[in-house]
Amino acid sequence: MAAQQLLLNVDNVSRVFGGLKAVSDVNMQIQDGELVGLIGPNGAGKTTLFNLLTGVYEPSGGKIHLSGESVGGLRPYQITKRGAARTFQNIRLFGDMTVLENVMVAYHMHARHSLFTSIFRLPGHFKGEAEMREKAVEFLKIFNLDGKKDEIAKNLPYGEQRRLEIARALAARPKLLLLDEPAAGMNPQETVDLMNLIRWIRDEFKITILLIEHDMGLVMGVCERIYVLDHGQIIASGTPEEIRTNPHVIEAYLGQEV
Amino acid sequence: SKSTSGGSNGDTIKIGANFEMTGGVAAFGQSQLNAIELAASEINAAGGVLGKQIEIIKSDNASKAEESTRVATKLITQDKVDILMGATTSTNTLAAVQVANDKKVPMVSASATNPNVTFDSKKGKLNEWVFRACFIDPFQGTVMANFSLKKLNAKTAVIFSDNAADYSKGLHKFYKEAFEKGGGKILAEESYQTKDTDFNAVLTRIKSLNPDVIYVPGYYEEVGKIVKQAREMGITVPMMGGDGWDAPQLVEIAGAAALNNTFISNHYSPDDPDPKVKKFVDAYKAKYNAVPDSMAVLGYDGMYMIADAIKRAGSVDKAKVKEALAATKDFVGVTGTLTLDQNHDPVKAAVILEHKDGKQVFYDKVQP
Amino acid sequence: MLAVDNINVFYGAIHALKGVSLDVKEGEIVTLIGANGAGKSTILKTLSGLLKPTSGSIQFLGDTIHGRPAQQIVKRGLCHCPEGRRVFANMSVEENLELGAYLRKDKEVKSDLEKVYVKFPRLKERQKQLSGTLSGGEQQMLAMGRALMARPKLLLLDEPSMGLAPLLVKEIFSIIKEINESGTTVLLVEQNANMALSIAHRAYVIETGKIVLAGDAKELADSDEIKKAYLGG
Amino acid sequence: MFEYIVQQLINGISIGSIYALIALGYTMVYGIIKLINFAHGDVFMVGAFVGYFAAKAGLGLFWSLILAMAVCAILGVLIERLAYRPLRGAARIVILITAIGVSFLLENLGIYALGPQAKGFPEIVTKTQYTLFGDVTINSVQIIVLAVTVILMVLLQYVVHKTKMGKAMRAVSYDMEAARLMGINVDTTISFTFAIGSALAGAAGVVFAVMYPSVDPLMGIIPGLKAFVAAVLGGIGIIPGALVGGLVLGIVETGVSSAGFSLWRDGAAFAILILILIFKPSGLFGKNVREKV
Amino acid sequence: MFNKKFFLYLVLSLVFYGVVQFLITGMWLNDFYVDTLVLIGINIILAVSLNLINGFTGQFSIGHAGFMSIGAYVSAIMTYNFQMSFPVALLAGCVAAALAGLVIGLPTLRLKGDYLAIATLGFGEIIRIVWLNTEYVGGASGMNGIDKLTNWTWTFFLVLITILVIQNIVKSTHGRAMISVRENEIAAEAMGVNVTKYKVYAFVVGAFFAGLAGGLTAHYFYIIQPTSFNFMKSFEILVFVVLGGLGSTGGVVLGTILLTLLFTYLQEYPELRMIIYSLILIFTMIFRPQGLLGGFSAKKMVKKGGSSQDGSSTTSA
Ligand SMILES: Nc1ncnc2c1ncn2[C@@H]1O[C@H](COP(=O)(O)OP(=O)(O)OP(=O)(O)O)[C@@H](O)[C@H]1O
Ligand SMILES: Nc1ncnc2c1ncn2[C@@H]1O[C@H](COP(=O)(O)OP(=O)(O)OP(=O)(O)O)[C@@H](O)[C@H]1O
Ligand SMILES: [Mg+2]
Ligand SMILES: [Mg+2]
Repeated sequence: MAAQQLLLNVDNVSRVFGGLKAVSDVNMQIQDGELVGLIGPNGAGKTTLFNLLTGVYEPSGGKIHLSGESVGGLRPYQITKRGAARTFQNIRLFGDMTVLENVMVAYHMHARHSLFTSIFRLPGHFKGEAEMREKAVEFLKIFNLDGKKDEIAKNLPYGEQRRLEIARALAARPKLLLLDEPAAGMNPQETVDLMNLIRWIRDEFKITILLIEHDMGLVMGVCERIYVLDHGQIIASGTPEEIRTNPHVIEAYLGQEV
Repeated sequence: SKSTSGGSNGDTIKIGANFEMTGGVAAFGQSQLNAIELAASEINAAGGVLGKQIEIIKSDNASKAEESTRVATKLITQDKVDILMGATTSTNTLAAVQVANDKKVPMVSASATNPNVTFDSKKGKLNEWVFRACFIDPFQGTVMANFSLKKLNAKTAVIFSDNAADYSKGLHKFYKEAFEKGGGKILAEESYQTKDTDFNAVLTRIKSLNPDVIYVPGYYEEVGKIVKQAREMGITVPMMGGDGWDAPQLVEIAGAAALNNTFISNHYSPDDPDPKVKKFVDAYKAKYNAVPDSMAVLGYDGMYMIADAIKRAGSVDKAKVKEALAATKDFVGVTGTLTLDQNHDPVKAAVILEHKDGKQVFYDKVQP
Repeated sequence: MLAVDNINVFYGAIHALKGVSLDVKEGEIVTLIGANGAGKSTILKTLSGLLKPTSGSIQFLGDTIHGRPAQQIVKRGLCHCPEGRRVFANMSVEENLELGAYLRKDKEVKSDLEKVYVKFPRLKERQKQLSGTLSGGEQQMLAMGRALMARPKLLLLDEPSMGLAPLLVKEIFSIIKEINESGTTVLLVEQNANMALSIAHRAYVIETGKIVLAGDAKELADSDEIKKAYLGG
Repeated sequence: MFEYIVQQLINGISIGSIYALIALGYTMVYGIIKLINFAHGDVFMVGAFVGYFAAKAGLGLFWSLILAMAVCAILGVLIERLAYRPLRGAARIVILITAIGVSFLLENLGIYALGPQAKGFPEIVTKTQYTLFGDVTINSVQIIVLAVTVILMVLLQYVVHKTKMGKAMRAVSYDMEAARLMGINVDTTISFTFAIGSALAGAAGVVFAVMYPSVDPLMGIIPGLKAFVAAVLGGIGIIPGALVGGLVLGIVETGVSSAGFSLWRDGAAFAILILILIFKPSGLFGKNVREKV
Repeated sequence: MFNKKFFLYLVLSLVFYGVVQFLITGMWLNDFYVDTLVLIGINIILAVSLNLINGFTGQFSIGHAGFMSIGAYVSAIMTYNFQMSFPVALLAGCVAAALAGLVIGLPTLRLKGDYLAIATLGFGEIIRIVWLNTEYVGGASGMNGIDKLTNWTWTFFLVLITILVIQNIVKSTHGRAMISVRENEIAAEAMGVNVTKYKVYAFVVGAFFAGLAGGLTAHYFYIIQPTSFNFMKSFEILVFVVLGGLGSTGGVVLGTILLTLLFTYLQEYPELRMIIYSLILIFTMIFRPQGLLGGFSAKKMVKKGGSSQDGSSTTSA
């Protein structure tokens, strides 16, 4: 993994809620193409860190750079345009839209036809829409959801909703994909399938993935590197092996045997 | 609904009634409609007009101008009425004026006081098919301005009018013109909006200006509260208004004591011993269990004015009825003797009434 | 203690439970396992009166409870800790716990509150925080604490370990065991089937609205079929 | 000038406390079931009419108030049962439309049964005018209204935040299903909320009619709207917010009028509302709780 | 959109236009029916455009009457005071209304749900009060004597254009972006949708067509006055939308037609009119809460032959 570029640089980032320092002076560097895990006890600040990375919250201090560009103060959609897409801990699909439409929305920012073109149904509109539809269907195929493309998203079973959320995030064509507890609510078998899927996505799309997960099987199974957050601070980082045996991590997070 | 006031099913004269039966000014519409139905049933009981019974076809304009246009169109094209009546307020009437003109159907508004109803000031043209039974804003406003200058010896006045009512703004304007022309000084022009209830802020302001008189051309519901609140805060100067004050509820709302030292211009005095007035007031009371307000009495006169015109026309032919209406002369109604001028506006006397312990007392009569 | 006989439940036109029968005996931990969307949560919702079965019967402590409103069922000692925590986000942690004891009129509510705080020290720390701003794990603890405040005879737990850190998962399961040992019967729905089977006495396996297997928890955990389908092995 | 300002301030507080009184019921219902109960202003109107008939029948202020509150409480519960309960779980805008329907229904039943004309309200309280200093006066009804409003606000705040029923109400407001699982009878709780909210509207109706002595079937529209504005201004759903919102609205309106801009009074009130919302998107007292992502 | 079905609809509507025009020319349809048709058309424009804001973008706006009044007054001033031609006047009204949509859209975007609703209501009322206090446009009495330039032909084609434009927006990636804002603002933004921009688009386009409806109204009913555009008017439009089915153009058109006809028909029963109307409103909402051609996903659910809502409340089948 030489000659790689720094994709995400989190520099001393903090976030305060009232008196609570949910994220405090976090430093994190992720190279292009890595598959990194973020773990930590409940309430450690993992989701908050994701929210900072994606512009949902503004940092109280520190800087975040994506591909060398500062993303501080940008709105979430602007950050997505710069190449970071995410899923949510509590699923946030567009419930009343079809599966296909959910994915097409993510493709929206790549659309080249303007509102004007669409209103007057100029040729650009048809070309653009057809292209988007094609691309979206392709994505659904990858996730084995193409059979359900016309279903209303909220009617899908939970596991498929999770998959759809990942598909949607991928359709935004990110350089960095952020997954917040993708395996939550899945049984062990489903988790194994998801693990394979994540690995495959990384290889297929050549993207960088940062994921939060409490399922150690998954984290240790796919991540190349892991950060451990506790009380808003990074308490350890390293390979799964290092983390598994780190006494701080065991004490704060893993518990005795894993 | 097609309610037949006389019960005749032979040849009838159809009067299309375009009124505010619901919505913001339903109180006016229903009051006037009541009196119109009363008049129609009296006429029918007396054998009708030209041997024909009068049939009133009611339609609700919901106190909205667009609806009023539609209702007028419907009454003319669907119900094929011979004559239109309504609406009560100037705006709702104006909305129907064009329809009557275009379709060449005579229309009588009993209470719309805006000059434009009969005379289109922009085009400088008479609205040929439209007539009214009430005097118009300039007359009433002028009467009270002269009254305050001459009888009350006022040098200064404040006007407090309803900014959302055309009627009120009309009186406001003409009072101001006449008062200033007569050498008086308007200290302030304040306004409220229909359905307001609390006037303390403006009244406190008016009090601090200390005018000789206060002119409040509005409708009784707000006026009652204004007078009450003014007296409560110690404003004792004379207060004046127009026929909008004339309703039995005014005393209930303002209280008899508060109304002392207030004056209004009106079409008639319900306490007038004149048998014609008494007959109307009694009949209305018997039928609706309420004292008629000015909307009612104007509607009543309007209906009789139409009957009178048809009689003179000798037929219900629309053009003939129109001619006859235009030629109305010395028609004796409850509100006095009325002659239409070249603008289709009545020339008739106004009375000035004073409130004394909750009673309207005749004060003066002003000829135009 | 609880006997469910042949119940059918629909969501509109969707037939979610197809003739489900099961029973829970006093003092047991019984677990329900099954894939996503199999109908596990639906069973619990039906038991606690949030859903009404179209046919079949549910007996709890000798009373018929199906078709009764939820509050009457809670009063009889059946308490449901729902999927997804469902804490009252606009209320403080303590108020949430007090609501758990809503139907109780005895004097021990206060001391039970202290007991919950002992079990979940994190909640004590966040006593006055609005529960909506708690992290996922904190909320799960709160939801369980809240259910305990009702002093249930039968506690229905829907995926209590979802989204929890490994340390807490272990803790939660040991708390479940503790709760059970102190006399509360537990019906547990879990995705984490390994863990669930390890603490349960008996288990049911549910697939698309039907019970397909039932038996002793240890035996099921050893069955190859189950291992392949649910245990990721 | 100083006297003038003080007098106007008293005027503003006086009208503001009426807005606040109506807004209390509004905010309470909203706080629990997140419904903008547009029929609230019309329940207020019914309360005023009950007071009118009671007063005509010779009852004094106290019994007229009690009667109006009782009738309105029952009416509120009935409306909830018949019109809103079948829509539990439907989109909120749908219930809003139903509320508008109920509002039209009450208004027009009123017109149908009682006629559209305003009726004078009998004088059941004798107003005494007190002079504070100089020309500044305040009357007994103004004092009573303010006192009643403040007392009711404190009482409501206590009920919602300190009693068991209040806790149940807040639980229902956040998550009905979870509330059921706590053993809370959701239907009873909501009925209770409507009963209290409507009784407050009824009380406000009588007080209003005493202060501005006339009643008519459409009298609830404008005060209803103003109270809604007051509730939003203070942070809808927040009980002390209703009081503050009402007072702010009253004082702003009075201020604009007293400065000689009476034509712009309502416009200014709305402009202030919008300005406040732009800087405090959930009203003066509303906590701007952002959805946790 | 430009498929077979589209052309079928287009031909059908042109045939409808032709038949009606023929009947009008032949005097088989009297003015009252024409009135009703025009009114239905105006209401459709209002409802369909409000649906873009409320139904598709999910922004709770109840200030539509304000935009409408801008279109009405501006276009009336154009023809009445400046003798402009009708189409130019209409366009001026639309543009002015759209500008107001921009002005109102921008600052209020921070607001959500009921707070947005009251702010838009407030803006609508402020606009009304401005007209009320502007003597140039007649103050309380409004402008009267406006030429009757609107007719069946104008109305029909403008309705057609409105529906086409709105549908063209909705059935495109821009429409999906708006719908995604309605569905989940946070997720929409995370997927790269500029939420603010699309809210403003919705307000501007919605206001533009509300202005169009205002212009048509002004030139059909001779008179416009501020009270015609108060918040009750906004509610009236909202009722069309919700009753027809939020987020369903077909439903909204159908709902508007039925309600307008109902209201016209009820003129026969003036005393009971509003009572019947409000009862119908309440019952429709209770029995079809998703609207006549129901809520967001109802169409698709009907196709599937099942319905699956309210798992949240106690239900049984
Ligand atoms: N909007 C907010 N307001 C106040 N406190 C907050 C807010 N968001 C998060 N917190 C607090 O910040 C801390 C970190 O929360 P966060 O959601 O990031 O945890 P987490 O690591 O994702 O936990 P979990 O694994 O349980 O999801 C928690 O204590 C939480 O209560
Ligand atoms: N409110 C609802 N409306 C319609 N269908 C529903 C609803 N809730 C659940 N279902 C359907 O009923 C079936 C059973 O769902 P249930 O929630 O009971 O599954 P589960 O076993 O608890 O799954 P999970 O592990 O995902 O929680 C699923 O097919 C689901 O899609
Ligand atoms: Mg998290
Ligand atoms: Mg479940």
